[in-house]
Parts: sequence; structure tokens; C-alpha cells
Amino acid sequence: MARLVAVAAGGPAGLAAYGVIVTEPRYLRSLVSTVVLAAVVTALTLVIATIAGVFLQRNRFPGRSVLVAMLTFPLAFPGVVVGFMVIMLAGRQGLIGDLTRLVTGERLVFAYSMAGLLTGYLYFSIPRVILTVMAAAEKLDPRLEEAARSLGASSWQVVRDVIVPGLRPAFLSAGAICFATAMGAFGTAFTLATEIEVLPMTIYTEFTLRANIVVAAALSIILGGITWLALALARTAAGSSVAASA
Amino acid sequence: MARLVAVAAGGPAGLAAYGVIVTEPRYLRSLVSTVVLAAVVTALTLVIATIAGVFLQRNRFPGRSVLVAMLTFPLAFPGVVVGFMVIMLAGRQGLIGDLTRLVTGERLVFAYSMAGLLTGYLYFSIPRVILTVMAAAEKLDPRLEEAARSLGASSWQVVRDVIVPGLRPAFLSAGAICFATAMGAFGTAFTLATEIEVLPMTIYTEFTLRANIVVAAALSIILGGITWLALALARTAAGSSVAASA
Amino acid sequence: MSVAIKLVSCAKTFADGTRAVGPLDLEIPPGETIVFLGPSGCGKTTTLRLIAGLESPNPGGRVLFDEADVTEISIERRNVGMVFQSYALFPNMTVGGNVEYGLRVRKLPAAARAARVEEMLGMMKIGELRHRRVDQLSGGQKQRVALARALAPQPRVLLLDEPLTALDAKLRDALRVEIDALLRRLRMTAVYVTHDQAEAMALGDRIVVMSQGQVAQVGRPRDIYFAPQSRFVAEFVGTMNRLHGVVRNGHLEVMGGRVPWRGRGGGEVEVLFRPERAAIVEAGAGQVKGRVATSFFLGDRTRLLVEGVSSGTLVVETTDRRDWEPGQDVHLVIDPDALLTLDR
Amino acid sequence: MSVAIKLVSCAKTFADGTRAVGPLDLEIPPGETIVFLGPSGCGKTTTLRLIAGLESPNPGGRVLFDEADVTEISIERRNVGMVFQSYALFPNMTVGGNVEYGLRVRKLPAAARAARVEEMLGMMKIGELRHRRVDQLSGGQKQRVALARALAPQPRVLLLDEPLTALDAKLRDALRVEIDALLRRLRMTAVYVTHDQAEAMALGDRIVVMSQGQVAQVGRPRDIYFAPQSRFVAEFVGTMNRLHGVVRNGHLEVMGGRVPWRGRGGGEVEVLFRPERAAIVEAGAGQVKGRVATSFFLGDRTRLLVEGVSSGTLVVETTDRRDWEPGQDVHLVIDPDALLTLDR
Repeated sequence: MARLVAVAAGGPAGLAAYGVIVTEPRYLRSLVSTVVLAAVVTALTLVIATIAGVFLQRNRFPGRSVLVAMLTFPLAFPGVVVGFMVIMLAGRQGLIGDLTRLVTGERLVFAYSMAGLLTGYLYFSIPRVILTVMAAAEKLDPRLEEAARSLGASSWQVVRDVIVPGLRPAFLSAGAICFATAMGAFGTAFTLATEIEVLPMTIYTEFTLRANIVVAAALSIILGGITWLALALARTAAGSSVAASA
Repeated sequence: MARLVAVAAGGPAGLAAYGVIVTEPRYLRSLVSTVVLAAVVTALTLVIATIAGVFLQRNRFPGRSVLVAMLTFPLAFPGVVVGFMVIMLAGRQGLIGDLTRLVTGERLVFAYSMAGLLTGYLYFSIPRVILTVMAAAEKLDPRLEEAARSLGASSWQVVRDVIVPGLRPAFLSAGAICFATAMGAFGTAFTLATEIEVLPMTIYTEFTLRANIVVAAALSIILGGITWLALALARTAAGSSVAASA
Repeated sequence: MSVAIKLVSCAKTFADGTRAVGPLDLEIPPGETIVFLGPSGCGKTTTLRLIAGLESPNPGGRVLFDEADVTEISIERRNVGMVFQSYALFPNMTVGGNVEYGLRVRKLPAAARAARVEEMLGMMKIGELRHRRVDQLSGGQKQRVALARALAPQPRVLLLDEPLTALDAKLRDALRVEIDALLRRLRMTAVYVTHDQAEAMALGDRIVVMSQGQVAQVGRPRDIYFAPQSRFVAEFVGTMNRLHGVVRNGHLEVMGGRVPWRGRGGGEVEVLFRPERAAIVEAGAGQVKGRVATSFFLGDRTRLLVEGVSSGTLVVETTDRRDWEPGQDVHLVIDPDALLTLDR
Repeated sequence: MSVAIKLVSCAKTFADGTRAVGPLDLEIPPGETIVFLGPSGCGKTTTLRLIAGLESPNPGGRVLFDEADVTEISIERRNVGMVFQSYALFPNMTVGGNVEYGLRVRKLPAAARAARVEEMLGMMKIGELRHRRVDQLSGGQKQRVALARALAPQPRVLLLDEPLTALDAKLRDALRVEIDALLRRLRMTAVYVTHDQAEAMALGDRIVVMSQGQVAQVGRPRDIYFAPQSRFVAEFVGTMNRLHGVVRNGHLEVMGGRVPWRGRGGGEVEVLFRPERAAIVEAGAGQVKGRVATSFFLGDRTRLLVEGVSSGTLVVETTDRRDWEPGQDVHLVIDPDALLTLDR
């Protein structure tokens, strides 16, 4: 890794390699869109997964255990396959396209846009976070909730004052992992061959196709730095071993 | 996902698509080498990470906390960057090549072979498993070890009868995740552009470059099936929520 | 402020079909401290939760507070104070924040809240802990905070679910004394659940002994102790000795001798008596003779386990300071009025 | 088989600089049950671990088993049996596997192992649990298995670290009786660590009361109880009342009256006495008069907290069956010989 830093800084332009990234619009756009994408994925995942996770933990209904078992499926598929599935769903010959043509007369195709990428990432991250939230919700002391209710707290106040604070470490940990995964996801983006170039793709292109090792190294350092910072922040805030559950 | 199955089975040759994979040497080779690679990575990782993890958990020495903090670094780098680093270390212009030329007069280049792929995968998986093992070792009741010793057990017997059984759930969980990650890793293999074609790469090639959707679907199903089976087996054996810590 | 509580044919069957509480009727007059006592799984906690509103009784069962039917009213609006074995303090709030919580959700003005928190912390003697995080407290301090929090919104009834079980012996005794003083001073209706008979006897105005979802006996501590209505109650509350023998010629003949018999019936019987109703006497003066199996010096007393009087071991206590050796002979006089014949 | 244990100027300072045990010397004759008693952090467990070989004493300290220096011998070769508060059963083995473990690592032949396991399970009355997993056992059963496991390899000394603390009151009493019987029968040197004074008095041939890493007093239970050498020991073991007053004209004058004074000295003093040395008498016959603050019915006795005799509250117990109301007057006679003057 030290070598990565050295390569980036030791290139023809020295530390200027880092400057290039900020000045060259293509790199900057890739950086910004990757961070935005990762942040959006993380936020959406946390909201959806928390509601689903707490619901699944609290309610017993027929088919519940099948549903929970199915949540582990997406973990088994690599990014390439996820990208592939998104295309089959929302691509030019995709299922959603077929359906929308039947209904509205126009094919809805979003596999190659931001929406497609988002779908792929969410498909991957939501089940994982649901399982984390469920595990954390199971460990919440039900007496805490009962105590709050006995003191007159409404359901909404119980959620705000007991459940959300109780799930905070799980949120931080799951959120950080989710963000890190989204920052580094390559297979999905590559397969979708989207209009949006995410950072791992840029690095790949610079390194392999253009042999622009200096820029690739600088981009890698920046990508790693941002991700590590997110993990470290979450770890500090949660006070527990976030990385261990990565 | 159901659509994946349908596409695979509904192709020109029907269920025969699965037959092709077994008969066509290229697919079979890719499948076998991926499973072997993933299994080897998992086994090596568990052995190295357990020794390192238990050592780090048990011993306090100067620099220990820095070392533990550094273990979270590799988590921050995506597979593409890891592949990139392997090339910089063991590639044609790599550091190891420079060093070996100085010593033996011949460049050691293994970035593009199985060894390079293994290095990349291990770099990624070992720190992650070390952290899991450390977390599990911390939770082992030290009284168990003391009880075994008071009964006359030697250090080796304590390891065999107390520590290894105590870490078993962590082993199974970390091993399954490690295996699943190795099965699905795309970025590293793609960047290294190795002679060994791993399954996610074969799927990508079939789908994107050759538009051979039926085979790609069948391969995806097989890949997902094997990985999910590994996760499910580990989950059953460990009895705990393996997937939640994925 | 304190209410009467009435349970009318309250039963509770859980979703999995287990009947936790058989239909039971109970009246708790205002200001009384009632203790539900029983082994684990006897339904005492479920009954408490029915009163709290954390469980609903099966159809037909009713819970009344001062003649008002509260069966359909959820716990948030029943105005009850609860104290749990696990303390259940909010870990994300300070001690002061915990005590204030019930006032905050009721939207009391800040000044009124601060005054009441102050009063509660003072009452529980934990004023100096106000700004502490709850994970920095000892078990005893946590339970004081839990009491202050439960009492702050001036509940109509205080419900305590094994509040002292998690504490060690010395602390348990000290806090038991304080809770007793608190309940007497506040004259608040209180329902206290425990599996510890000493705690139940020390705290309860009345005790409800429960077994397998049913009420085994209700009464004042001394009624329960001196006049148990069943073998279960007799053996669960305090220590009981068993004598197995044959009634003949106005005496109960046992292995180690004979005791005057004032009961009815005859033939083979098994009777019960409390350890303090047997006295150790000089050789010759005793009705029965046994052998010391073990002796335990307890400080103010010595407890002897005596073999050879009946088929089992008898427990006898003495305040003399003699040293008792295992195997030594011991002569006993048992008060004939203390022998209880209980069939059930 | 059982050994004498000798600690010679054993001290233990941990890596972080805290001194857990001050240099202490102690001799335990073969076959004795010795109990280390003290509050948490007093060094009692560290002393046990020094004997076990789980900790090494600071340089200069020595541990002897029957005159043989074992200081440098690690626990695996000291042949000691250990029982922990947390049971520490191997979760990956059955009950039988746990008991067999010490025999297996010693490579005993299978037949001898099976016979010994059988014997141990029989002794602890857990034969029918042989094939159970340890997580299917109750706390009491777990501790029986732990005892059987520790005793199976015929250790030279049995070390018990708060073995009953995790159990509830009734079970604790029952198992205490069994452990006592077991130790007497085996005549094995045993070291027992506890913070519970009742347990210490009931089990110990001798008690070592510890405080802040030092030995506060060593003696038989009745020596510790009747003749404590310091205020710490007096108040830690059993209940103690304090009387604060002035010695004048051969009497100790206190708030509620006066008690004959047979001690030396004069002026302002604070003396201690045990609850059982005060008797409740009719009005007029008492030396001192107080007021009932609270009464606790304990079944065989009633405990009264009495105010107004001295600055604090006195604890008095009575076996009469009267009902005591808070506020009621109570008249006491205190045995003048029971008054202890302890400075430390």
C-alpha cells in the first residue's frame, strides 16, 4: 500500500497527480458520483431495512421463516450476476420493459442509468442489513419498551426514545459496511456498462486500458481513504468492533 | 431470480444448458478452478487468521493496537484496487520482481498465475477473518481453559479440546463468508487478467461479449447455488445467524 | 391517589396454548402491599402483567381499578409504575433523564419536571448521581433509579417484578427495608412479585401463594406461615420437617421414639412441623432420640440436621453455644400442637 | 492423599501495578476446609489462584504442598481440582465427557475411566444425566457436574471459587449441605472462596477474613463471630448493632436509657453488640427504651428495627408471635458482657 502512495506521488507530476483528480472533470465526476451513489444506497438501505427488519423480528406470520431464509439468497450472488439480473429485469429486453409496454405502450428501461445501478446495489445491500437489524432487534431488552409504555409513552415515542437508540450501533455498523461495499462494487457496474462511471471502473480503465498508473494509484488511495474513514467513524461512534462484522 | 432459472431452462436446449456446462471443458474448468480457488483461499485464511487472531487477542505488546487498526485497511479497498496492488508487487515491473532480480538474477513474476490470484484474495480475506476470530476469542470464557489446565491438560490439549471447539461457530461463519466472497470476487481476477478464468468472469464474458444468455444464466444459478449451500451448511452447523454477520 | 384493584375471573392462555393463569378472582384494597409468591412458572408474573395491561386476559376476564373497568385500556393510559428485575433503565439517558422521562412524555412544563425529579432523587437518596450514565451505576443504585422513575409520574399503583432478585444478599436486605419504608410512607397500592418467601413475608400486608396458575392460599404472612392450607404452601414457605409414623395409644410412634398425638385419625400418618417447634433437651427428658448428621454454625444459632427420628432428615435449630459433632446423640421434644396433618 | 498447604510471604502485584494480595503467610493442615471470606476485591480469589498455580507470587513468595515447593510447578502438574462460579463446563462434551476429561488427558485405560466416571456420577447423584448436553442442565446440576469433574482425577486439594453464588437461595442451601457432607467424607484439603458470611460460617473449619489484600483475622467460625478482632470483621460477619454513649458511674448512658458498664475506660464511647444479645422485656424491666421503626415477620422470628436507643437504628429479633406496629414502644435488656469495644 505504501508503494501505491509512492507511485502516485512519485509520478511525473509528483503530488500533482492528486491535483489532476480535482481539476480533470472526468475523474472528479466519477469520484463525486461514486460517493453520492454510495451515500444514497446506504441511506435508502437503512430506512427500508430497518422497517422491514423490525417488522420481521416482531411479527410471526405464515411464511415468515421462508422469507427470512430467502433473504440470504442475494448474499450468494456476486456483483456480476446481480448486474446481469438487473439487465434481465430492466434492460432493453427486460421483464419490466415487457410489462410497461403492455400497460403504457412504452418500454421502461432503466438498467443502464443511475436507477439500474441503484437497483442492483439495493438488491445486494438490503437483505444483508435486514439480517443485521433483525439480530440487533432481537437483542433489545423488551422490558425497556414496557418500561417506556408504563411511563405513558406512545408507540411513536417508544420508537424514538427506545428502539432507535437501541439499534444505533447496528445502524452505524451496517451503514458503514454498506457504504464501503457500494464504494468498491465493480462487478455490477461493469456488467451494466452504465453511463455513470463509478470509481472502481475508472481505476480499472486508467490502469489496464490506458496504463495511467499514477492516476490509478491516486484514485485508489482516495477511494480507500474515504471508505476507511467511513468505517473508522462508524467504529468510533458505535464503540464496538464494526469491522469484525464486516 | 426465478427469471434466471427460467431463462436458463427455457433456452434453445432447455435443461440441456446445464448439461453443456458439464460437457464443455471451458465451463467445467472455470467452475472447478473457481471452487478449488475459493476452497484453498478459505482453508489458508482460516489457518493463518486463527493463529494470528488468537495471538493478537492473547498478547499485549507495543504496536499491537496500531497493527489491529491497520487490519481494517484492506476492507476499505475494492477488488480492483487489490488486483492493481498485486500487479505492482508481483507483476512484470513489480517490487518482488525487482528484489528477486537483485538476489537471484531472475525476475519472479506470479501476479498473473494462480499464486497472484491467491495473494490478492488472501490479502482481502485474512484481515477480515482475523477480526472475526479476535472477537470470538474475546468471548471465550477463560475459566474453561483454566478448568482444562487444572484437570491436567497440556497447552496442545487445551487448544484441541477448548479453544478450537469454542471458536467453531466463528470458524464456520467466517469460513462461509470467506468462501462466498472468493466465489464471487470479480474485480481482482479481472484486473489481474490471469490465465485462470474464474466463474464470475466466465459469466461476464458469456453474457456481455458473447450474448450467450442461456449459459450465463445457468452458470449464475450454479454459482449462486454452491455459495448459498456453503452459507446454509455453515448456518446449520453453527446454529447461529451466520448470514447476519456477512 | 391509590386505587383498589379487582381481578374478575382473569385467565390467560398464551398463543401456544399454554394456560399461564387459571381464572382467578382477587381484590386488593387501596394502599395494600400484596405479594405474589410462588416458584418460577407459577403464573405470578403473568398476573402482574394482566394488572399492568401488558397482557390482556382471555375473553370474560376483567381488570378493575376502583370499580372502573380498565381491561381495554392499554398500559400507557393506565398510569401504573413498573419496576423490573433487570432494572430496564434507558441506557441512552442519564439518571436524571430516566427519572424525568415519564414527566416529559406527559408534556409537563420544564420547571415542574425539574422540581419533581429533584424530589424523587432526594427521596431515593441518589441526588448526587443525577448526571451519571446508567452503565456507571451499581445494581443497588440502578434499582433506586428505577423506583424513582416509576414513582415520578405519581402512578395509581406500583408494580414490582422481582426487583431484588438480581442483587446480592446484603444489598437485598438493605433495599428491602427501604422499599418497605417507602411503601408504608406513600400508602400506595403495590403489587410485588417474588419467588423468595423471606422477602414475601417481610414485605407483604397479604401474600398470594400461587402454584401452576392457581391461587394456593391468600392471607397475612402469619396465616400463611402458621396455618398453611396445603402441603405445597407449608413446604414452600419456610422450612418444614416431616415425621412418618403410626398413631397408637394416643401417641405418634416414629423411628426414634414417640410424640403425644392430639389429632384425629389413626394408623399410618405423615405429619409436618416447623424446626422452631422442636427443642433440644437433656438425655432422658426427650420424646425422641436422633443423631447429628451435620451441624452448621450460623452465628446467632446453630442448625442441626438430625437423622434417625423419621425416615428423612429433620432440621432443628438451637441458640446454645455448644459444639455439635456429627454422630452425636440428640434428644428432642416436639410440641404436639405444632404437628400439622395436610393431605393435599 | 490430602496435603498440607503452606503459603510463605506470598504477595501478588498485577502488571498494571495494583497490589492484589499483600505478603501473607498461611498454613492449612491436611484435610481442613478453609474458607477465604471478604468483600469483592479483597484478594481472596487471587490467593486461591496462587494456590492453584493460575497466578505466580511476586519473587520471594513460595507455595508449598506437604513441604514440597510447587511455586514453579504449573497448574497442569499440581493436581488440584477446581470449581468455578460460572461452572466452566466444556460445552462441546456431554456430562459424562466432562467428568471423564481429567482421566482422558491422563491417558487412563478406558475401563478404569468408565468405572471412575460411574463412581463420581453416583456420588453426586447425577447418574441419569450422563448423556445430557451441559446446556440442558439447571444451575444446580451444572455445579454437581463441575464437582464430579474436579474430583474424578483424585486431586490433592479441592479449590472452590464462589461455587454457589450463581444459584438461588433454596438451591444454595441444599447444595451447601451436600458440599459440606462431601468434604467431611472425603477428608480432603479444601479451599473455599466466598463473600457470603453465612456460607463461610457453615462450611469452614477455619475462616480467613480478608480485607484489601491482607488477612484481617483467621479462626474458627465461632472465634470470628464471638471474638472479632476488628471492627471490620465484626461488621462483615453477622449483624452488629452500634451503641453510642457516655460512660458515667459504672453505666453506659445512651439516648434511650443506660446499660451496666463492665469495660475499662470512660468518657464518650461507641460499642458493638449482636442482635441476639438484646432481649425484649415488659415495660419497667428494660434498661433502655426505643420505638419500633419497622418489623419484618420472618416466620420463626420477627425482626424489629428499633429507633431512639442510640443515634442509629438497632436490629433486635424476637421469637414471640406478637404483632409489632411501627411507632410502638419497645423495652430492651442488653447483656453487658456482650458489649464489644473495638477501635480498629
